[in-house]
Amino acid sequence: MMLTSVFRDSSQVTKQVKLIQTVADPLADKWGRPLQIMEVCGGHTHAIFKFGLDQLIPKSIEFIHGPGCPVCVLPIEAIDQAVTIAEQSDVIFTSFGDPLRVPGSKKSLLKAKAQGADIQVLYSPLDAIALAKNNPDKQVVFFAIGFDTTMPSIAFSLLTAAQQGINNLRFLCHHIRLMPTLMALLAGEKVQLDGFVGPGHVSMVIGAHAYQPIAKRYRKPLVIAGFEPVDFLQALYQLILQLAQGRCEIENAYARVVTAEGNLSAQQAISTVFDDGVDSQWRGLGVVPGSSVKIKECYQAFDARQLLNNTVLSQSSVEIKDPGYCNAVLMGKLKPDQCPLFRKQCTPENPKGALMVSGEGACAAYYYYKGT
Amino acid sequence: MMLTSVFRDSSQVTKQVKLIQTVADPLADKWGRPLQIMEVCGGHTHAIFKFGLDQLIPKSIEFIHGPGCPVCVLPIEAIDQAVTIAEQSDVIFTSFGDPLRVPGSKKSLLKAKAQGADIQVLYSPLDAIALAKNNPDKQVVFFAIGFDTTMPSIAFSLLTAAQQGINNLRFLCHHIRLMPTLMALLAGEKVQLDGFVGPGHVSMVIGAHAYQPIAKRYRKPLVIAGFEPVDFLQALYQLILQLAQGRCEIENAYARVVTAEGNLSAQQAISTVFDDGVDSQWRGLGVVPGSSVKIKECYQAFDARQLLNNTVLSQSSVEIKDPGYCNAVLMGKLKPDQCPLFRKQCTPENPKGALMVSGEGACAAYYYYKGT
Amino acid sequence: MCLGIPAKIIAITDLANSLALAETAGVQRQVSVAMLTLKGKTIESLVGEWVLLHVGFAMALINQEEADRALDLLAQMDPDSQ
Amino acid sequence: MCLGIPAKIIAITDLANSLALAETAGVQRQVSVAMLTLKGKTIESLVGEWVLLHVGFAMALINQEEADRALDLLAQMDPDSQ
Amino acid sequence: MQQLIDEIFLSVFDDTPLQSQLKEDQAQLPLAEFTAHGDRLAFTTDSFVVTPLIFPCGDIGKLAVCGTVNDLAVGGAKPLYLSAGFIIEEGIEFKLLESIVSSMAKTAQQAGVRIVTGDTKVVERGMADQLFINTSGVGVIPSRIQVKVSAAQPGDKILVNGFIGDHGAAVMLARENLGLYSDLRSDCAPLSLLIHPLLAQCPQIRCMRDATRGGLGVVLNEIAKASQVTIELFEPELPIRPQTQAICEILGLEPLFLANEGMAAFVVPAQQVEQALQLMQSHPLGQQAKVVGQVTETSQGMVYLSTAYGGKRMLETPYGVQLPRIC
Amino acid sequence: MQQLIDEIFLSVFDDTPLQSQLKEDQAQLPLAEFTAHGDRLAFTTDSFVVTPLIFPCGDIGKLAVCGTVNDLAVGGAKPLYLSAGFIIEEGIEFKLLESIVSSMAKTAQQAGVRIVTGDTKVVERGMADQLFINTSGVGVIPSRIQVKVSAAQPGDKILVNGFIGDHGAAVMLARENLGLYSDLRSDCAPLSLLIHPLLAQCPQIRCMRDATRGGLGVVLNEIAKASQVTIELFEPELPIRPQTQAICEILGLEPLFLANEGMAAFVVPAQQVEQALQLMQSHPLGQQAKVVGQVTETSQGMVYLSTAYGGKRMLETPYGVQLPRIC
Ligand code: SF4
Ligand code: SF4
Ligand SMILES: [Mg+2]
Ligand SMILES: [Mg+2]
Ligand SMILES: [Mg+2]
Ligand SMILES: [Mg+2]
Ligand SMILES: [Mg+2]
Ligand SMILES: [Mg+2]
Ligand SMILES: [Mg+2]
Ligand SMILES: [Mg+2]
Ligand SMILES: [Mg+2]
Ligand SMILES: [Mg+2]
Repeated sequence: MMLTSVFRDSSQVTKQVKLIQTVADPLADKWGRPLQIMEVCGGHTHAIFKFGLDQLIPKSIEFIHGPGCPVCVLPIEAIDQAVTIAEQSDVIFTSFGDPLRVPGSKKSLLKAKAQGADIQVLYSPLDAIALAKNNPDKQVVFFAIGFDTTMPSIAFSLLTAAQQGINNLRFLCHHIRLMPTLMALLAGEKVQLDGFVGPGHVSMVIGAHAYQPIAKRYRKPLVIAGFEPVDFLQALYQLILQLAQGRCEIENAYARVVTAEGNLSAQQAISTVFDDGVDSQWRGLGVVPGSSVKIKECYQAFDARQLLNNTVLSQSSVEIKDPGYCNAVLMGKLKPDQCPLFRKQCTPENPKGALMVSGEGACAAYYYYKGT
Repeated sequence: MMLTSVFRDSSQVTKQVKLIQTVADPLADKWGRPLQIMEVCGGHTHAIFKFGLDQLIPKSIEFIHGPGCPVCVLPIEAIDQAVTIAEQSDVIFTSFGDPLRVPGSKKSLLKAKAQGADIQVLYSPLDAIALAKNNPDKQVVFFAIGFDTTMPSIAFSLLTAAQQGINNLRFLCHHIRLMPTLMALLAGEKVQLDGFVGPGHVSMVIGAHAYQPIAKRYRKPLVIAGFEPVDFLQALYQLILQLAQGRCEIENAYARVVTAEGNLSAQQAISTVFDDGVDSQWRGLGVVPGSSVKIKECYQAFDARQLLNNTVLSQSSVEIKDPGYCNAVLMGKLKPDQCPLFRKQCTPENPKGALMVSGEGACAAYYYYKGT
Repeated sequence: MCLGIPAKIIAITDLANSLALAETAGVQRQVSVAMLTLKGKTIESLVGEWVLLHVGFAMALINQEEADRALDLLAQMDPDSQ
Repeated sequence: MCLGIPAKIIAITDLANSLALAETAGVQRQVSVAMLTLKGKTIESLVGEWVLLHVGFAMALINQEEADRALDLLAQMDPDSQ
Repeated sequence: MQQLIDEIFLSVFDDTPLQSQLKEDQAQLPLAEFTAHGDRLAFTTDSFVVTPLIFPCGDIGKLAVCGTVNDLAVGGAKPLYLSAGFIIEEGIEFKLLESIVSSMAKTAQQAGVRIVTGDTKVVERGMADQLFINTSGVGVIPSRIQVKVSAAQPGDKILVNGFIGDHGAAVMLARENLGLYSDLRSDCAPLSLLIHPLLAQCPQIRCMRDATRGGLGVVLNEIAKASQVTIELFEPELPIRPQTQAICEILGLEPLFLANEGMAAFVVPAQQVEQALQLMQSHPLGQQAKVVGQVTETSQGMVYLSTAYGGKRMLETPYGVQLPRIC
Repeated sequence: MQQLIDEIFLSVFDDTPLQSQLKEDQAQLPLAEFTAHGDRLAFTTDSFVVTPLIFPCGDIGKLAVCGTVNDLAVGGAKPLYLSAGFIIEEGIEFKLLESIVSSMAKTAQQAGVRIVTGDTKVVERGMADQLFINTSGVGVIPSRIQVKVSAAQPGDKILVNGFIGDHGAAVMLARENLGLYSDLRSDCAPLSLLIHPLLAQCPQIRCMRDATRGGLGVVLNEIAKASQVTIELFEPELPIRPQTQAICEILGLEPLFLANEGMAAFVVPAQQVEQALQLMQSHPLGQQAKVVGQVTETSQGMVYLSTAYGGKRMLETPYGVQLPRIC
């Protein structure tokens, strides 16, 4: 991976860490507190721990792990819907691997599979189209989750199915949009933070320009970062520099992939298929206005919720509350390992909260990578 | 089995063998040839070898093993129909164990089962009714074979299903009637025989009186026998006595089970459900006029042939001919072990002819019980 | 052909549908007695009777008198006196 | 979130449906290039280009000039001169 | 799933050395323990796939221990150690698994063997029939013992230690939708308990074989062919329970081809028959022991039955499994 | 079916003693052969349930032989004899079965072990996933060899003999509908061929473990916990093929938790590391051998990685199998 290895170079990393320290330490000194940086994206949380960057970055910088894991925030109700559909005898239920372990109110998809439901892990929604063609007497359902990065692929696959007259493929969509989620976070004003490391792959779709309200309205700088150590540190350095220089801008430190306007075809696929601005309740976040989408009226035939017609998911059963700690972690008030449930009642095998659910969750990252 | 053991008493057997010899030997001497006795029923063929009676009965008596195995004579087409239906995905195909190994033109039912068809062995057609009730979204098909003994149970089960409004149970009927088969045998006049040991359990249904045409029209004596050694030998003794005394009557040596008129309810069940007198082609026998039945028009909903609607079983595929030897064995012209294919090309694992197919067949009995 | 086995009716399990429990040497099964010719007897009176079973149906009442008669006949036969 | 991986387009497999074969370090998969912004280029001309893959779709052309620029920038940075 | 399973196995085997051995990829067993008892290692394996998992008087766990213990014992070996390999269908009830594993532990204890190495694999739902168990076993054969399947000689007697066909009949009734019920129970038992004292007294026993799949009929055919002799069975002497007999008559089966799991055929030289019979009959696993046949002559290898009436019939190995039939 | 199967097995194993042993219910093996080589019997079992049955550069048959040979070898034993238990789904293609069985025979020959006892069971269609194989194995451990999983000590080095994760990645690509293709091949191999000469020269090796299910990460955690030590892995030193690395990045997997079938972890005292490394690298199965870590201190038992950048991260045993993910 020619393009990757140069962005993993360790001498480069050493240099960058030194640069960051040179800027951050005096600034934190001046402010009398560490700089509070939110890495929005679970992928960055993961990279920080996987590459051991947490131990390299000066103490003058503190990370607040953002809400950027679409699996962690998936509401219990979404899993219950998925299980209900997957257990229908004529359904082949397909999904990315990520949500399979997430507990529903009764069971996870993995448990449903163990009990006999036909659940298959796919790498791409394109493969669900092929599966539907090869199984004309089955209903194929694809569990569509993910941020703005994944939505275009789902939308495009749905449009392809429509074009090809495939009538046995449906999508169960629980997408979450990044910008409304960030805006809600900032609007809540509960979080003390100085700036953002912006998510590289969401940005590839929505474009760097999309973040302007963050800088304009909330006066927070944001630098878009790739996922290699050198990428991340470069963005962090640029962010710290902005703070030191009192600037507040949207910068793009991942320009080889991210453009200002983003991927226009992808944006168009989204707006063709989905109605925008749906309020939605997320695990650990609560109701976030306008944070989700739904399939447009004209594509209702492809909405898997139709298969839930007569199923009333009992309200009481979905009333499983997150412990309050998760929210505190999301707001930067607690580190994962400061949560009293962490590694005790709450483990990846038996997660009590959203952030332990997926490998991308901040608590799971602490669990696997930080040790006792 | 209080009622059975006394009819297996070995001192009784010894006495009976002696009695038979006393009558048979002089008679054969007089005629200058052994007495040719046909035991019609495969159950008797089986008993003769199982109890080793073949070695006790004097050489002055020769058995001709009759056509009395409904599995052996089952045409290849019947198996092909069964396989075709069993392989339909919504069918639970049920059957007595007997026909499962019988080769069709492409495969046996056992092979179809190995390839994934849902085929279940039942002891009673009553159990097929229960199965149909418990599997309302499946078509349950019962493979109905057998002589007059079995037909009433099939007819009664069909009537029960009709009464109870069960609409997912069907019968694939390939019944063979005894009397038309015997009459055809006698009409052909190819068989040199002196008298019949009559089948006990068919007689229980049709009654002893049903055999009168054999005595009247064809001048052959017949004695109905049970299946225990003492039963069989008693009947044989009575038959030899008739021959010695020049009588030609229908006698009943199994009167604890068989009456003159037979089981009238059973006969009525048959005539309610089945149309009589259907010509049919049997393996090893050829076309036997009036030897079969078909489900009456008004019960067509229960006829599994409906499931064959659009399936044309290719004629060429069912044109697998029996080797001529089987017919010669059936006509008493060859003993099974005189057939050149016996135990060489023709074995229970790979039967070349009808009589090797079922454990009741004469060739299979020789194979298993007589050794090399 | 046509395996048949003697069994004793030990209980009536479903009068309406003529189902009974039959036993042979400690082996039991529910069978139909609907096709037995009862000659005026009630189904309940079958309990204790021996029947001849085939594929789950009682196809004949076993006639004990006829059985005894056959055994008597056998006892009287003497090959040495013939 | 949103795993993405650079891959090189090595062949167009289905022009009508914008499907191409992409390779990363000897691992290949058929991907859709339908959502790439081609800026006047033909799909055929993608062969040899690097793209960023997500769930079977090429979501961005990787801009080699920008990559080089970033690397140059890094090379120029010197913590000791700051 | 894997973790829960490991817990079950550890909790049940905790009085055996499995716990510590499980940490290693292999059990390590002092060879001195083997050489103290004999000069040959006996080594055998069997997989168990019985349906249903629990049947009258036994379960797949008991069966898996007995089956391998018996295959060692009939070779004249003192069974010492077993391995246990589990293939588990995802979604099996843990209570069921637990009871089966604890039945294994109990049976192993009874049989005086230790389960020292194991493996569990979980396969997806629909990819196995609930549970399969493989056991392999090692034991040691005393120097003076030389039993082998090819050692039968004319004049030898054939003994069995118990009723014929009970296991096969009981499992068939538990498995199939035949609507038949009886109080018949599997004879599943560790025969080493019987064979060990027997061999001590009658070391000249020619050969033994547990009459599992295929039943006594197949086992005797194997002995006859391996030894190149003819075996005669006395049909009236065959110990068959009335229930087993009745099931066979109802379904048209041959009891000699039904499986047994606690019954073996013993080929014993004539001069030791009395002693062997007495020893067997005085043991709980041999109370029904009987002389059921004899080796009559050298031949290509065949088995026949002498009937009660002085007739004979051959006992050929049947083709395929027995199916219930109506004619 | 059974008969056809028996024919396959006999025809394929006919240059091994299985033919004659198959007549018996157990293999009988002279104990003298064991005592000539050592003082402990090693005994192990594994069931193999891999899907698909044939994968790049291997199949379930080769795997079943290598897996058990390797579990004996990592105990320091010379593998001698194997058992083979087959559970076969009715309707399997005979050609497939034949090729798998002949692959077993070939692998056994390469590994210098003999398959001496076996069992086949056929289950109904839908009751198994084509074919499962259990192999158990016995071998002998030389007196001077004392490897055990609890023997790692601070100062010891961790070596591996080859690339990490190839088997797991290759099988995942062959199994799942992921649409990914590569020329990656399973590393499946009988490690006894490497370990035997290695132990002869470096008998002080503390412990070895083949990094099968759970991969190197799990195996090292087991060693760390059993030995109550901390193990440090040098991340930049881990030998990972670019294809394996790419598959892991595409699917969000950790190569340290992918299965291997011809790669083991070796814990070697510092003073023997050079010699061990040279020996391994000069052997075909150890060409990629590397020192990948060290035992740093006594502890409750933990494993961490030192990253290329001087950071550390813990390597915890993951919960459940790894699933391909998008985020
Ligand atoms: S440890 Fe569990 S309960 Fe605590 S914050 Fe993390 S996810 Fe929530
Ligand atoms: S041996 Fe075979 S071919 Fe010959 S008569 Fe008998 S069934 Fe027919
Ligand atoms: Mg065995
Ligand atoms: Mg065995
Ligand atoms: Mg055995
Ligand atoms: Mg194992
Ligand atoms: Mg199952
Ligand atoms: Mg093992
Ligand atoms: Mg192993
Ligand atoms: Mg191992
Ligand atoms: Mg076996
Ligand atoms: Mg399968």
